[in-house]
Amino acid sequence: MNTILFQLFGALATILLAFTVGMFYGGIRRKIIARIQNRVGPPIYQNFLDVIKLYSKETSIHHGAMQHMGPVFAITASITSLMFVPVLNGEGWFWFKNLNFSGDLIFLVYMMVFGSLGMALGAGQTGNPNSAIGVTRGLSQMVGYEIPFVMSMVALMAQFHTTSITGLMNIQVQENTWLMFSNPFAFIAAVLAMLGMFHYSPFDIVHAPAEVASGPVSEFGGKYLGLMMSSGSIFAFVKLTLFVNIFMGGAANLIELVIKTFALYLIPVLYGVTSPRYRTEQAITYFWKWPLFFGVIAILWASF
Amino acid sequence: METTFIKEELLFRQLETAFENVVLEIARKEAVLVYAPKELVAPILLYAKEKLGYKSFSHLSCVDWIENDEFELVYILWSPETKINLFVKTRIERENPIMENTDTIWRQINTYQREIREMFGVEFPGFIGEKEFILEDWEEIPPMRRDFDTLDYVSETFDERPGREDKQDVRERIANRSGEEIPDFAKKYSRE
Amino acid sequence: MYNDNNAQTIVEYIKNFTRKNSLFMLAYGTGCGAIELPATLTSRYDAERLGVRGAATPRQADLLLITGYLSTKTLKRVIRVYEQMQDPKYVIGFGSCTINGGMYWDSYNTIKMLDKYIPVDVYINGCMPRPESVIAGFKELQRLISEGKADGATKYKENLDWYRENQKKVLKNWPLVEYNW
Amino acid sequence: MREKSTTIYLGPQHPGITGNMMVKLQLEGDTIVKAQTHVGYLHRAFEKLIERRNWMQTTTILCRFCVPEPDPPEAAFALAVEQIEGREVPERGKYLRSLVLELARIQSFMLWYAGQTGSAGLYTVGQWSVGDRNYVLDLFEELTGGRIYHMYIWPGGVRRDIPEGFEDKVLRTMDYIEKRLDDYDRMMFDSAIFQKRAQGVGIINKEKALEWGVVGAPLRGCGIAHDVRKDNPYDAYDKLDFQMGIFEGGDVWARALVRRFEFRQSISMVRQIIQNLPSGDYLNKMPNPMKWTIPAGSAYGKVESVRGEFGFYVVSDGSDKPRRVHAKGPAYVHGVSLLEDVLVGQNLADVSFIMNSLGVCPPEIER
Repeated sequence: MNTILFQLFGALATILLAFTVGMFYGGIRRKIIARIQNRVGPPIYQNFLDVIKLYSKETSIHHGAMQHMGPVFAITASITSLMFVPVLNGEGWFWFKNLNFSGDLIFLVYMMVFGSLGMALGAGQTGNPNSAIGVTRGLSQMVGYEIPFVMSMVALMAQFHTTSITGLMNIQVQENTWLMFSNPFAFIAAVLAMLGMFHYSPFDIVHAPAEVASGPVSEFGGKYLGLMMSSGSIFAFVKLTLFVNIFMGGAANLIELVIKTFALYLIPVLYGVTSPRYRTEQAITYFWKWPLFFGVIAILWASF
Repeated sequence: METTFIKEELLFRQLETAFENVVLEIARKEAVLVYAPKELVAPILLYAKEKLGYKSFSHLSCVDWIENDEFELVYILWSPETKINLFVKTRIERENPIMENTDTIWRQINTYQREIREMFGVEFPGFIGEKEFILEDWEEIPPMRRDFDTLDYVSETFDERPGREDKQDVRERIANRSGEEIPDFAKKYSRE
Repeated sequence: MYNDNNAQTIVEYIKNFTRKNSLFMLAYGTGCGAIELPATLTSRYDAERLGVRGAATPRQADLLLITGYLSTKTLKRVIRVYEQMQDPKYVIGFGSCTINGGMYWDSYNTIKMLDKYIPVDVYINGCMPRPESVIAGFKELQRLISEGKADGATKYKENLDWYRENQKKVLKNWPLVEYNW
Repeated sequence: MREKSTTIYLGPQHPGITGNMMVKLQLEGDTIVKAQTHVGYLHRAFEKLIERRNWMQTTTILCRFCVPEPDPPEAAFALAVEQIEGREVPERGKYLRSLVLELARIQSFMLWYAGQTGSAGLYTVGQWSVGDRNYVLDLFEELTGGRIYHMYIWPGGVRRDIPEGFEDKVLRTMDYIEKRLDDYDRMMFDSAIFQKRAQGVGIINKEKALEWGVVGAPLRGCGIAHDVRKDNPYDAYDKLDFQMGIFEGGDVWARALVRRFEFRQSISMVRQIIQNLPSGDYLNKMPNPMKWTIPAGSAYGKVESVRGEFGFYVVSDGSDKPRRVHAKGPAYVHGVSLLEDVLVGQNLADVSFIMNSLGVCPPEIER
């Protein structure tokens, strides 16, 4: 009983941690972009203000049941994915460990898609053509980056004969190495795929303002938008932590985690500031060239 | 002065021999005016485009000469070779104004004709284009006609904010609004 | 216990604090004043310091900037956009022409008093207002919000009949459905 | 009947549209099968208002014809009025006019950098260039008193002489901007993604360009050498040394190269003007503005703005008010019928990209 309560409490704390870190990263991203653009930029807690304001806005739009469910799907998916990602290495005494079982990596790969599908359903219901086009673009781009990402995961699973994230983390701790050195091609493929996952420029075709207003979220305002922003922040934390766990040996304490995830986070941010946006078909071709190539090499590397 | 207008003279001659019923005038440097009856406009435009090298079309405008009961349509062409602006002017009656559709010669004329149809009510038979161009739900006479009084229309449609009556000097009142004097530098702008 | 006045005040304070520091401005350049908005958002003036950022669609926006004169054709769209925005929402009238017609006082196609058609919280005068005055306008709006006085939207709902009457006087063909919030 | 096409209204409220207008697009997938422009959201009846103003009062209205570049309309109107009246402009006035026109081109080029890259999702260049544009606007403010609207060019010359030490400031600003230009170009023109986006998009070939009367950079982008400043030199342009940027291709990329080339030409022209600035009067003696009448006649004055030829057809009936003033802006040609034609077959992602490269600016379409 005590342990279950403790675990529930830990889960709640993990969600809060993910939300806070994700939000601050968003704020820091805005600050970095502002500094690059010669500006002072907003304070780094600006995203918190935005989210609280959005939650306090009145919402009086009704486009059918799925429209209300879309953001819920999104946040469910990100929290569920968070539950499968161990925050810290080893026996963390407080943070939620994870619902690990053998095969959770495969489940996670599926779960990370689930949120986008829920969003797609919700956005499709609104009847705004911009949303519909944005959803189509999002799903096409997902097809693009999922393939190299899954290949890189498969390469790791094949190389180390485990389908569990904790298994992969334990291997890194035992062998005292990072998997990004054991299978560098898998790392490259996964990082390139991560650029697409973050939906930052040049892969922000989903919500490109100059083309489709803001894509799937164009009919969502107020609380819905707040829910999506929260979901996005948690999801960013999930992705970064997963990459750190798998490729960079996990983290022993929170400070290490923050340093590692932030270093990883800088890649899509800085790439985004300096790049224009791809068109949809160009984005997919991009993922099916070098990332896919590295994915294939990674599998070959793992097999031989 | 006449000696400097060599290329203009040449154009003058060419047009003079090609068309009979037109009045030609060299207005100034690089500007030749052609006053033509309305059925000659399209032939002149075609002739200028095919024979005289007036490849590009510059402008189509309409002027309301209400005292003569006429609209004046002005086609302005420009030649990249001689660099001369050719003004083809024609007058059409103001009641029931109809002009030949010329957007088959230059497709660009399409936009101008849409505007002139809406703003002056000149009809171009056989011309395809959306009826509404700039205005929306306009029920009065076409607004660019000179007998349309915009101030009357404004005063009966819109409400003006009080204090906006014409020819009032409000600078002093603004300056004295919070009790202060007009500073010296501002005094020289106030109407004594 | 939780509904006592102090708790309410604190909640209101937090709400107003976040609202004033996070203004999503609708990207709708209704007139020529929109040319100063890029300057306001870039390095020298940087309105993002104040939490002002662009929003792509009316659903996401809090702040509608009427950047200059409104032709009757645009007014129809602006009313539609304004009614699509979610509460709380604010309007800034930008430029002299929104206040009293400005230099377009005798033009048959522009409205003269913006606040007869939609409620305006802050006016910025000038033709066109410099980025400094735009920032000052944002600051003024923030002050009104933190004092809880920026209640244009509530006034619009209460006096809807009056606003509708004025709107229909100018817009002859009224194709919009009667909007419900 | 094909039922799978979707209709998208791009505007009037849309972040991608350049100004307040609307393009109704019919899409099949991401490809546009039909485009229809709707303008008139900014109609202020300028030409009607001008008929009610006297000749001097028109200057306040003229600069508002085109918001991103307020000076070419003033200059074109002044040229037309001078042609009718036969008024001479002093040499110094001509040079100052050219100076202001070139500075206006420079600030408009910087706005174009922002639009072109912003519509492609690269906001950094836009933030830089619009931020740096403030330095040019500062020059304007010192010279004319206004940041955006200057009302500086009058028929017969310019409104006032340059203030003391202004030449140095102009030269310093030009140095700074030229230095920054390399940064923009490295980010924009050297970016492989930008090249991929721009090449082969929004093609206007030579025949189509002549048929539709395309002007300015889009025309020079299809390899046709036409620039009002070269062909019908006005003001001081016949004494300045500059070249037209002529590139082949007719796509967004070629237009971007034209503008990139001409930006540097403009900077060099400003330097030439400052170096060769003659002394003397800047304004021909004006009659009392309230009693100023222009003899009956008509003229077409045109100047080259960043987006192309800007012309004014001015008719006077000998009274103290203009009879008719009709403006022809480059966007009038590019933004209505031509846009409907060019957009067909393009990708939805490129609509705002193409509109920016054509320089579609609604205020001068509907006026």
